Parts: sequence; structure tokens; C-alpha cells
Amino acid sequence: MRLTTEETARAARFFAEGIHRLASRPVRLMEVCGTHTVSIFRAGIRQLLPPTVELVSGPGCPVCVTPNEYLDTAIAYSRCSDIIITTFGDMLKVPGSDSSLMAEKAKGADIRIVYSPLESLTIARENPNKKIVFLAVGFETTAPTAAATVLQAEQQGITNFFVLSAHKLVPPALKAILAEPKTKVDGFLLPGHTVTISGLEPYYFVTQEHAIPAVVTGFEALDILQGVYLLLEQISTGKAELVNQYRRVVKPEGNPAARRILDKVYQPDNAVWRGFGVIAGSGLALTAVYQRFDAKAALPLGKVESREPAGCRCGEVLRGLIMPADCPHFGLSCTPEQPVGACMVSVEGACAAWYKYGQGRWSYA
Amino acid sequence: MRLTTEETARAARFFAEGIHRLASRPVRLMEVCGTHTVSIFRAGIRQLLPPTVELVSGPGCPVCVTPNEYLDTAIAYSRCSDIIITTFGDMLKVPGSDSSLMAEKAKGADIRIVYSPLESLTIARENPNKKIVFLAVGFETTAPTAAATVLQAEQQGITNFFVLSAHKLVPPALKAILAEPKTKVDGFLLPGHTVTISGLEPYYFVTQEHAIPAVVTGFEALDILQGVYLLLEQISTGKAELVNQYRRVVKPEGNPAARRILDKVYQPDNAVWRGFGVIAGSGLALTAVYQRFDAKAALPLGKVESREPAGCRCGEVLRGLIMPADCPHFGLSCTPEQPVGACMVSVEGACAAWYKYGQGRWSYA
Amino acid sequence: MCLAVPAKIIERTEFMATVDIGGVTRQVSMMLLPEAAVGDYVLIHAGFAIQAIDEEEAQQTLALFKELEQYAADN
Amino acid sequence: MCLAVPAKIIERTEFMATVDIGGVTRQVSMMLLPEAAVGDYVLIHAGFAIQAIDEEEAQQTLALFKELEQYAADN
Amino acid sequence: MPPGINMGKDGGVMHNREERILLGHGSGGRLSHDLIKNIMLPAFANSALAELHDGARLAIGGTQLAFTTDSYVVKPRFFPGGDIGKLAVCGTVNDLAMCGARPLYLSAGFILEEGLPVAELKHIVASMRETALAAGVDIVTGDTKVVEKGAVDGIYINTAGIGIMLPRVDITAKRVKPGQDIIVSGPLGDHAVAVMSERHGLTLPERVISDCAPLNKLIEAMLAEVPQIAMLRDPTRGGLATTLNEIAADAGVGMILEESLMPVRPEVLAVCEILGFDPLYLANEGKVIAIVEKEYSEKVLTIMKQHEFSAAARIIGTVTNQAAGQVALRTTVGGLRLLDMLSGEQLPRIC
Amino acid sequence: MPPGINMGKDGGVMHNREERILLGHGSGGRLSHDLIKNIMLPAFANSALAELHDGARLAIGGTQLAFTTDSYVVKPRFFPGGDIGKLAVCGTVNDLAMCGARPLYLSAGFILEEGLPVAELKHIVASMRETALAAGVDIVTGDTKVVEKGAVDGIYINTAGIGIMLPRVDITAKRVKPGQDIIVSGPLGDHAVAVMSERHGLTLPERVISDCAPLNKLIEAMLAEVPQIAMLRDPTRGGLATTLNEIAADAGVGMILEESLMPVRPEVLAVCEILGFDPLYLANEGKVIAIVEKEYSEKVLTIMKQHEFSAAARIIGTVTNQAAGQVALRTTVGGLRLLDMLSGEQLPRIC
Ligand code: SF4
Ligand code: SF4
Ligand SMILES: [Mg+2]
Ligand SMILES: [Mg+2]
Ligand SMILES: [Mg+2]
Ligand SMILES: [Mg+2]
Ligand SMILES: [Mg+2]
Ligand SMILES: [Mg+2]
Ligand SMILES: [Mg+2]
Ligand SMILES: [Mg+2]
Ligand SMILES: [Mg+2]
Ligand SMILES: [Mg+2]
Repeated sequence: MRLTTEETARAARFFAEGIHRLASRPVRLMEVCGTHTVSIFRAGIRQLLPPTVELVSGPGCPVCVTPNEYLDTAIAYSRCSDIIITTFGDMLKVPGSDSSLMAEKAKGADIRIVYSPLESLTIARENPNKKIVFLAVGFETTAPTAAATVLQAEQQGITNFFVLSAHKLVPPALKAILAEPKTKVDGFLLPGHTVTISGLEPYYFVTQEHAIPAVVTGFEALDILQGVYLLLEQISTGKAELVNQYRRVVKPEGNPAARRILDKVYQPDNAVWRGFGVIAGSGLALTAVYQRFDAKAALPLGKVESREPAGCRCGEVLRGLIMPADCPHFGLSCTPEQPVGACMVSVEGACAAWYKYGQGRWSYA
Repeated sequence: MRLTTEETARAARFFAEGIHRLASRPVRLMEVCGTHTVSIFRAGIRQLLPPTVELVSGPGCPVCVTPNEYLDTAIAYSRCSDIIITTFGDMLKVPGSDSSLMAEKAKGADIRIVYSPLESLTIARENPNKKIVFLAVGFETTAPTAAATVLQAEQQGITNFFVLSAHKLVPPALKAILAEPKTKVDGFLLPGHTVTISGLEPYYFVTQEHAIPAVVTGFEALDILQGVYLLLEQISTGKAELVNQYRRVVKPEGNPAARRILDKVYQPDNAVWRGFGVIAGSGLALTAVYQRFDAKAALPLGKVESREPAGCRCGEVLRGLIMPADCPHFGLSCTPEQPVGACMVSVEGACAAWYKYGQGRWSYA
Repeated sequence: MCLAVPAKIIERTEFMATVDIGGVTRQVSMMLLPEAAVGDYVLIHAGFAIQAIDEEEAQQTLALFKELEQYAADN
Repeated sequence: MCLAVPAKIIERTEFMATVDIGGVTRQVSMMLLPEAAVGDYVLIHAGFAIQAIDEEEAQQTLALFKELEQYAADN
Repeated sequence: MPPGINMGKDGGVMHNREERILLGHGSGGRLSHDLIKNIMLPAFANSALAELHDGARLAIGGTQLAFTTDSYVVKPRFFPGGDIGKLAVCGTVNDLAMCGARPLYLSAGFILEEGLPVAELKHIVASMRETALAAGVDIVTGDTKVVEKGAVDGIYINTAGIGIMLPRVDITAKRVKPGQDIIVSGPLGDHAVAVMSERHGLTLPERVISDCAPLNKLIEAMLAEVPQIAMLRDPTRGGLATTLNEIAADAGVGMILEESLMPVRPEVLAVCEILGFDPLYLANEGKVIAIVEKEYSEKVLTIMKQHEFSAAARIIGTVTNQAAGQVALRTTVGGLRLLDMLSGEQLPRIC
Repeated sequence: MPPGINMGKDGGVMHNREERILLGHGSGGRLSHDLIKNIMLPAFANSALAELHDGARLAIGGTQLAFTTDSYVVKPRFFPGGDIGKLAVCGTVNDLAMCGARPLYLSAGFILEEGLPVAELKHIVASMRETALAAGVDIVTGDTKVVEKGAVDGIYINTAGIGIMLPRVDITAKRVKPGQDIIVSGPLGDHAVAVMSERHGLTLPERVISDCAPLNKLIEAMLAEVPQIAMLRDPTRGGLATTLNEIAADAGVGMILEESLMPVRPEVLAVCEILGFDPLYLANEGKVIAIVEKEYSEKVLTIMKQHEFSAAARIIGTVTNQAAGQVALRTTVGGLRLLDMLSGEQLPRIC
């Protein structure tokens, strides 16, 4: 069973009308996840909402929150002639302090785009004289795939595979946002795919401690419209509950098998988020048993000098404090072809999405 | 001072007329050196000679006399991913038992053409993780350059440079030719450039033991014409002397400095010549002190299976027993593009020269 | 944050499965979802199956959207 | 067998020399011909000077050829 | 200016301080355009080139000609539905057709890597022959270079083509006006997906193959019946969205497309969802975009639907007088989104 | 048949059992010819291609055109006297001129390696611009592809060119007849030597540079005065000897050249002696061979000597009715030698 185009359009109209009806006072809703940000733009959802409903992007773009120090380290590794970098395509264009992986690749670095971390192991076997450094970025959804890859490497006796971990956990970042006095969020669209792994439990603090409604939401246009609708329903009735819109995928308990593998390989660690600084317990480090797969420990580098781009307001964008168009660089000195900050490069970056999908340029008829 | 074109032409005419005058009975003269063979064809000298004077090529093409076993070994090394072959361009197209260096290069082998053996050392320094195998072919002229290169490698502490030696000495091959009852040679044009190193002494056996006149000859057209003239002069007067036509370069004592370096690095050894089999004392092997530069000792290979091409009569051509056109393959199933034997590929190969310069094809007007 | 696509398992070994994603097939690792069987729908991320898709819930969501659509059409 | 070309030494260090070959210059090794000096003509093979060229002999050969030429012209 | 960031104006690219060519410069998107605008156009300044059409329109000795070139570097060189040889003929034939010309003659320049199996070359040349026969063009001049192992990746082919302009037609962006219909000849993205799937471990069903095809006979049939067609373009590198952006910018018009009308095969959509691509930016090699006054669009569609390469032709949007130079997409749920030019290449991503 | 030897008839090459492309297939010599004869001609069979001229001669809508293409892969890409950009314009302009055409329009197809400095591209493009201006041609259409680092060696350029046939001329091998003079426009081998010397550690004096030059104005001047010229050809890859072999074979005539008249600079001769090359097989990029009835040769030479690119033009031999298809050289000492086609490439050798 699938919806026809007409059915989709009419269901959308139902939610849009409901949202208009419920949105009597201005509200600010944060879509935590970058995939939501992109879906919202690609479906043109903003044009269906009343001016009272503002959608603001959160920190859920793993590439955007990865600080320059990590990128500079990856770039430093890529410059070693005996190292092959494997990475998701997402990382290629992101600027570090004074280069990017794409620029290094153009200069001759061996950098391979993988769709799955497992491909790194094939590359490791085919290149026994090289060291393979996998750029392990991503949230709860992605970290277990990297962990499983480490377990596979162990089992297959692969000794030339290493992980440069920048994995991050979403709940500590949400806590940081909510701890910030300037934050103004009336409801959260929670990231359906991280919750798929973590389960609902880690997110109850939003509704219970902060009394802010939250809806775990899928990624189709109708999922998002329903998510907004469900948030407004709660707001208009003064409720603050954790609702699961994405029940076909998200189980209350998440995926315990994936979490067991994650916990075997990784342990929580403090981590630096771009724009936030250190957030306690928000990162993942390899456990002692798997230390030998840790690139930083196994392949020590000299000191990497890093600095964040001056004038870039990614940090505030990621924390939901300003909208991309509020940055004076936006669309002028900062474009996808000549980005100042990571948020203008990552497909899921809020600045990139606002720019690409025409916010501030397209005059909607 | 240089000769004008006219002066050259008239001097040539003088020698040609002299040769015609002296060549009252049929004579067979052997140009030992492949460079002479090529010069004779390129200058069109045959057309200046009376039919009574036959020039026959000797074994002085280092590529031609190198047996397949050597080529197959070089090819086997070229197939090792950690080996770079350095070679004079001469070797590239020569067929081994079932491949050639050129075919291996096309398949991806790292084979570099050098003009001087010394370039191998630069390549060795630039590729510390690779082993450089230099294909050391050539006669007395070339062997000292390889020996000097070994000394340089030693002095510079280069440990990834190796020599696969197929150097050969001319006098033992001449002895083998003269020992063959079927041989019919009335005079020798001796190779000016090997004698440049060895000096005259090793060649006196030709005139003294075999009573055959011999002229050490240069490589210009007039040098060769004069060489032929000087041989005919001797033949017509019944003399058998070792005459030095190439006095501007060849000193009676040769180049003792070069021989000292040669003797430091190499010692005489038995060697296999294509068409001859083993000729005692006709090769050069690294001395014990420089054994570590010997590719065969330092980089052992599994057994290399070799066979000579069936039906090829290179052996007889190289020994002066038949002319290339006497081979049934010549120009039919054996051409430079589809050679059967090495003599059809090497620029100095007798078959190649006969083919390229039109013997048997061009009807001289 | 995490692109993921629904897929149907059409073949399975201990660690791997062949899945069908809208007519396209791919090998994925089943390490993170050991229980899933041939015929099940699963969610794929970075070459791994990361969760089973609840068919009943999926149908209910679709049915709900259809119903709403009806509702909108009626009003 | 062995291509070799005449060249003139235009610069020299202990082991190397710059030589001029018909207007073209190249670095060659002097290891096999340690004595040769700037201005000398030498024979080059495979990047090494292998022998000094005897200018007088060279002139004599040329003179002989010229003479013969004269002889042929006269006859 | 933040340290380490190149803010240079001429073709400057991200963190590319030494200004090196990036893959994105060949993607057909904005970097490609910057390269052409900043380096090629000023150097080769002439009116034919400045048109930036699929080919140049020239008058020689009273004859109106079209002239075009493309190099083909596709990898893998054999893919479902074709190979680099077929592509090399189709691409140039199509560019000529898009100028409103009848393609007549092609040149073929081969760059071969030492070690390429001769059998592969034969196969590729046979494809070129077949495709040229099908398109009714002759390959009349050629060149073959061989470079050392490693100096080229197997085989690259350049073709250039000459065509004679069809009578009574004037295909140019300047004739694109508000109110005209935008027609596309069939499903989008087939070629890109056929070429890249294997590389990413994705297996397509056998029916999903590159759309690579010579469109000249189709185009000639369309123009014979409807010489009024304003604009034709094949949405190759950069895809539909980039091509329409180029036309919108050249014509100074806006465009609105309907997502619900956008023809994309489910398998192509699936590949896009897996890798995080947008099908509207994927390359096609046998599709045409036609822009035509509304009064002629039914006639054009009728002709197109009779032709094997455009049986699924449909109207996907209209030219507007709003937001000149921009292209928008009305989404299935009733929203509106900007369809920008491709920026850099699309890379497979997980988020 | 001996084991391990490929005796196959179609393009078979030495010990190349899997039949792979060798460098020699691109050398312009016999292997190149076999490749064209055995693979390209049968596939693309048509009368224009079968002429095997420097370009195809075509009639389109009553206009007589010439059409040609070449890819340029020269390494190093900057060399004394030029660069790959200058070469890419000269080569195609010259091929058109050799057909007896006035070159008018060029296409330019760039294949760039990811990582190529943009500054180099700009330099190359500026050379193309300058050379096109000097030759009086327009670059009217182009294409730029970027491939991954390592998939091409820096930059390769293809140009194709269109020219209009000059009136009253018919440049074709079939008009080459015994008794005609063979003229060459100047010293041989300069380009090859300029390009390869550095690679072999040889330093040339500054005056010895590539001869790379557009010859179209020279050719047009020659044809304006002497439209009777029978044949023109630029002796590029494979050199003078190979080019004359091609003409002799096509025309079914013999040729005799005089070694004493052969123009070769002493430096070029020196490089040849060092590396074991023959200057008659070295590539030229700004030379023309003209074949003309004896009664016109003085007139042709007079025109040529007035032109900067052919001040040293001279007669080097004559066409004969002996040994059809073969070319001979009368040597300085009075001998005669066959000048065969190039077989494989010339490799530096020590013996
Ligand atoms: S627009 Fe650019 S500079 Fe401004 S916050 Fe976004 S990425 Fe940073
Ligand atoms: S012609 Fe060929 S087969 Fe005969 S001897 Fe010469 S190389 Fe051998
Ligand atoms: Mg096009
Ligand atoms: Mg084109
Ligand atoms: Mg095109
Ligand atoms: Mg060509
Ligand atoms: Mg390669
Ligand atoms: Mg030509
Ligand atoms: Mg050409
Ligand atoms: Mg040419
Ligand atoms: Mg193009
Ligand atoms: Mg490269």
C-alpha cells in the first residue's frame, strides 16, 4: 500500500489546516536532526506553515558540529603517504583550519569515499602495506556500524585498520541547549533514527525535566507535518509529553543488540562540539580492549594547530540561537562554493540548506 | 675542421674505387659490431662495394646474444610489485620465452628506461621502499659504466640497487667463431668502442694465431670504407696484421682506468651466448666483495622456465654462418612488429637492419 | 543526521543479508539486527540493517493518512 | 654494440663534467677518465666519458680524407 | 577575512588556496560554470562561443552549420545499456540535435592507455559504428594517441560533430518566454544510476539501464512538425535542475516545475535515497528538455510519444515571469522549493 | 609456430599474446597504421575517412569543407618554444591547411586532472588564445572534463577544426606523380628534441626550440600562387620518413631523397647521436612537406622563403616511378638506403 500523489497532498492539507488552526500564538520548534532540516526544505514545508510557527535547526548535523581540530587531524593523516583515509562523502568538502579533504585529495592524498564503514576492511586487506584510517563521525545511529566494523576487524585479524572517532550522542547536546538561558524552544522534533537505536528513555528529560513537548518524528513530508501538528496539539493544550510519531520504526526500547555492540567497543567520553565547546559525556572513545584500533593512540601525530573560522556564527546556528540568514556572511562572503563555516558545506548544514533551497533568495509566488 | 658534403662524397669515392680495384677475388669480411652493421646500412655502403666483397654481421649486438633465460629472469623481476627495472631502451622490445619487457610494462610493471646506469641510483634514492634491478647488458665498453655505478652505490650507502649482469667480452666470442670449422671470414672489422677500453692486446690472436687481417674501425661512413679498404689491401698483399684505423679514439693500451674499475667489481665468468651456448670466460660476474649488489644472489627467484624460439636461426646469423635473408622466416613470419627472434628486434640486430634498410625488398635503381 | 532507507530481506546468511530497496539490491550486514528473517522489512543505514520495520504500524500510519485525506476531502 | 659520441669538456668537478656535444650540454661521469680536463675532447658512452679523443690524430684523419678527396678529384 | 580561506573572486573554490582544479569543476554545476565564465570565455571571446549553447552555430560559405565537441571519460567504460563508445557518439549527436541541426559528420579522438586490451578497443569501436549507423552520421576523421600506463585511465574519447541547421528553426534560450511549457522526454537519472550503482555495491534490475541514445531523429521529427519549438537541451551533467537553471538565467525567466509530474523510476529514487542524491541533478544521456508555446505542446507530445526514446514524454512545468533566472519546484505536499544549480559533485553520504 | 609468439594477423604485436595496446600503437609508425587499418577503417567505413588524409574533405549544402581532429598529450606540457595549448591549436590548424583548406573554427575539449593548478590551465588557455589569434581562427565550442587524480596526466586537450576548401586546389596523394619535387619547409626534428631533451638530461641552447607554428597563412599564400601543388602534409608523429612512406604508398610511387640536402640542426643531430635516434623519424609541429611538379617548384620555394616559418625551405628529393610505395635516401657517401616507416617508437639506446 502506498499513498497516491493526491492522497499525500490532501493528507498534507489536513495537517497544514490543523496547524494553522492550532497556531494561535508564535511558537519556535526545533528540528534537532539535519535530515529533518533537509526534508523540510525539500518538501517546501515552511510554505505550508503559518508565520506563527518558526522551525529552527538544531545541532543534528554531525559534520557541522565536528570541530576543526578533528578535520585538521584527518587532513594531517591524509598527508602521510602510507595512510589511506576512508570516509563518508559528507566530510570531503568541509573546511578545516586551512585545507579540506577534497583539496588534499586533489593534491594527491589517497582518500576513499565509502558508503559503509565495512568497506574500510576490504581496502585494508587489499592494501596490507598501508594503514587505513576511517573517519568515524555520526550519532547514535552510525556509531554502532563503526563499532561492528571494529569487531569485524578484530575477528578477521586485520591490523592495519584504525578509527578516528568523532562520534557524538544527542541527549547531552540537547541538555546543553536547554541549559542555555537564551534558548527559546517550545517543542522538539526528535531525530527518528538516533532514537531507533537509543530508544525513548534518554529523551524523557525533555518533557519531564523541562516540560517541553517532544515528538519522535520520521522523515517523510507527512511524518514531519504530523510531528509539527502533534507538537502544536500539545502546546495548545499545555501538555509536555514524549510522543512517538515514527512508531513503524522506533520501538520504545530502541535496538538493544546494536547498543550492546556499541558498549563493547566504545565508552562515553567528553567531546568538543563546534559552537558548544566541551559537552561532558557527549562523545564516544574506544574502550581499553579496542585501544589498538584508535588512530590517535596507534598513529601519533605531531601537534596539529587548529583554529575556528573567524566571524562564522555556526555555533549560534547549531544551538538554535540565530537563523542562518542572521549571519552577516550568509550568501555574501559565505556560499557553498566559498564556504566560511562547516554549516555552509554539509548537505545537512542549516546554512547550506537555507542557501540551496532559496531562503532569502527565492520570492515565493 | 669538418669535411664538406662534397669532400665526404669524394673521399668515399676514392675508397670505393680502391676497393673495387683490390677486390679481384670474392672475400667475406665480418663486421663484428652491431653499430657497424647499422652504420653500413644507414650509409648505404653495400651499394658502393663490388659484388665480390661480402659483409657479414658478427655477434656484436649485446641484446641479440643475450639468451632468453636472462630476459625471462628480468621479466620475472619486473612482475614483482616491489621491484623497479632500469634498463637501456634496447632491451624493451626483445622477446623472452613468452613475454617482453614492453608487454610487461603495458600490463603495469614499473620499468624505466635510462640513458646511463647512474640514473638507477637516483631512482633508488627516490624509491627507498623499492628494489632497483638494473639490466646490465653490454660489452667491454658498457661494463665499466655498470661497475662504476656499483662503486657509487657502495660509496653512497645505497642498499636497494642491484645488478642483473649479462655483460659479455668480445674476444672469447671471436675465438669461438674462429674455432668453428664452417666459419669463412677473410678479414675482421673490429669494434672500435670495445677496443677503446680493452686496448689492442686481446685482439692480436686474430692476426697472429689465425692469420686473418683485422682493422679496428671507427663508425663514420668513411671510417668503415677505409676499414674495408685496409682489409682488402692486406688480403691482396697476403698480410694479416692488426691495423688501427680509429687512432683518434683507440689507444693501443685502451683505457686502463676503466679496466681497473671493471676488475674491481667484476671477474670473468662463463656465459651463455644465444646461438653459441656457453663460451668459457666470456662473461662478467660480480666479485665476492660486491656480491650484495648481485640481483640473482640478493633477490632469489623461483625457477624460471625458458626456451629459445623454435625455428629462429639467430644463432647462425650471429656466428656469421648465414645471412638474415637465408632464414625462411625473414620478412615473412618474422618482422620487427612480429619478431620471432631477438635479431629482428634490436636496432643493431642483423635481421632487423636487413629488414629495415630494405635488403631483399628495395630494388636499388 | 542519519539517512536510512527501508528494505526487504530477500536472502540471509549468518552475518549478511541481501536486501531489496525499491527494486535495487544490496548486501548489508546483519550484525546490528541478528534476528531479522527473509521477508522482513528493515531499516538500512551505512550498510547495516539497524532496525526491523513494524509492518502493522506502517500500515496503520498509511491508513491514518488516508483517513485524514478523506476527512480533508469531506470538509 | 656501443653508441658513443665525441664531446668537449666545458666544466669539471672531481667526479663529473659538463660536456658539449654539438651544442647540446649534458652532465657526464668522469670516473672512467679521471685525467681529462676542461677543453679536452672525450668520447661519451652511457653517461660516462670513456676515452680522450686525440685531437692530432683526428685532424690527421680528416686531412687524409681531404687529401684522398683531392686525389679522387684529380683522377 | 578569516585566515586560511580563499575569498578570491576568480573561480575561487573552497579551501583551495593554491587554486587547483577540483572534481567539481567538471561536474557541470556552478564550479564548471565559473571555470567557463572566468577562464574560457574571456580567452576565446567570440560570438559563437558566447552563446554557450550545446554547440556553436556557424555560417560558412552560405551554409548554416552547428559544431560541437565533448570528451568522454565515463568510468566504468562498460555499463548497463552502453559503453563509452556509444556514449561518445550519442553525446555529440545529441548536442548537435539540440542546436536544431541535423548531425552529419563526427570526428573521433582516442586517448588509449598502454596495456588496454585490444579486444576492449574493438568492442568500443564496434559500439561507435553501430550507434553512428543508427544515428545516420559518419565518423570521417580521427586520431589515436597512446600514453604510458598510468597516464590515462584506460580510454578516453573525444568526438566533435558537424551538423547542418534545419530550416525554419531557431533554438535559443532567448526565445524562452513566460507561459511556455517545459517538456521532458522520459524518466530522469537512468544513466547516472546505471553508471554508478556497481561502484557502490548496488545491483539494479536488468531493465534499469543507461538511457544513452541518439535523439537526432526524434528532434528532427519534432522540428519538422513544430519548427516553433523555442528551446531544446539535453540534461546531461548537472541534470535537469542545472540545465533548466542555465536556460532560466540565459532567458531571464523563472520556471515552476511540478514534483508530482517529475518522471523518476522507483529504482533510481531508491539509489538516490540510499546514497543521499537528488535525481533532478543526475546525468541523463538520452533525454531532451523541450520548451514550447502552450499551443504547440500537445502536438509536440504526440510526436514524442510515438518515438521509442520519448514514449513517456510529459509536461513537467511552465516558464513564468517571476523570479527571473530561478527555477522552483512545487512539491507533492504543496510547498515550493528552489531548485538551485548543482554545487560541486554529489557525493554518497550517510546524513 | 613457435610457442609464446603471437602470429595473429589483426594488429598482432610482439609477444603481446593478450593483445594489449602498446606505446608503439600511438607512435605514428607501422603499429599505428595497422591499428587504423585493422580496427578503425573497417568499423567506420566511409569514403571521407578512407582517404586517410590529415582531415576529411566534405561537401555540406554546396560548401566544400575540411574537418579534422587531434588529441594532444605532450609531456612535459610546457617546453621550449611552446606548450600543450599552442600545440593543440597549431596541430589542428595545420592539418586543415594540409587539406588545402582555410581553417576557420576550432573546438576545444579539455580533460583535466583533479589537482591541476588553475594557474597552469590559465597559461595554457592564454597560449591557445594567442595562437588562435595568430592563425586567424576562432575557438567556438568547448568542453571540460575533470577526472580523479591519477586518471589522467595533468591535462590533455583535443581540438577539432573546420576549414573551408580553398578554390582551385586539390591536395591529394593521388596527384603525386613521378618527376615531382619534394620540398620541406625547414629543419627537421626540432619539436621532438625540444620536448624530450630535458627528460634525458640534455640541455639545448636557447635558440633550439620546438618549431610549433600555425602554417595556414603560409599554405594559403603558396596555394594562391600555385594552386597546382599536388600534395601537402605536416610531418608530425613518425617524422618525415613515415609521412613520405604514407604518401608513396597512397600514390603508388617511389621517392628518392638526398641525405646531403636534408635540413637538420647540428644540435638535433647531436641529440640523435646521443640517444640513438634517427632525425628523419622525429616529430615536427611547424613543418610542411610540399610535392609539386618541377616547373612550379622554384615559384613555391620563392614564396616559402619569404615566410618566417619556412625561410629555410628546400627541395630534398623527387618522386620516381621505381619501387612503388617505397622511399629511398641517397646517402652522402653515394649509397642508397631504404627509409622505412617507423616501427614502434624510438627508444633511447646505447647500442
Ligand atoms: S553563513 Fe557561513 S559564516 Fe555564517 S554561520 Fe553559516 S557557515 Fe558560518
Ligand atoms: S629472421 Fe627472425 S627468425 Fe630468422 S634468424 Fe632472424 S630473428 Fe630469427
Ligand atoms: Mg548538451
Ligand atoms: Mg558539446
Ligand atoms: Mg554534451
Ligand atoms: Mg592525428
Ligand atoms: Mg591507470
Ligand atoms: Mg598531419
Ligand atoms: Mg588530425
Ligand atoms: Mg595532426
Ligand atoms: Mg560538454
Ligand atoms: Mg597523475
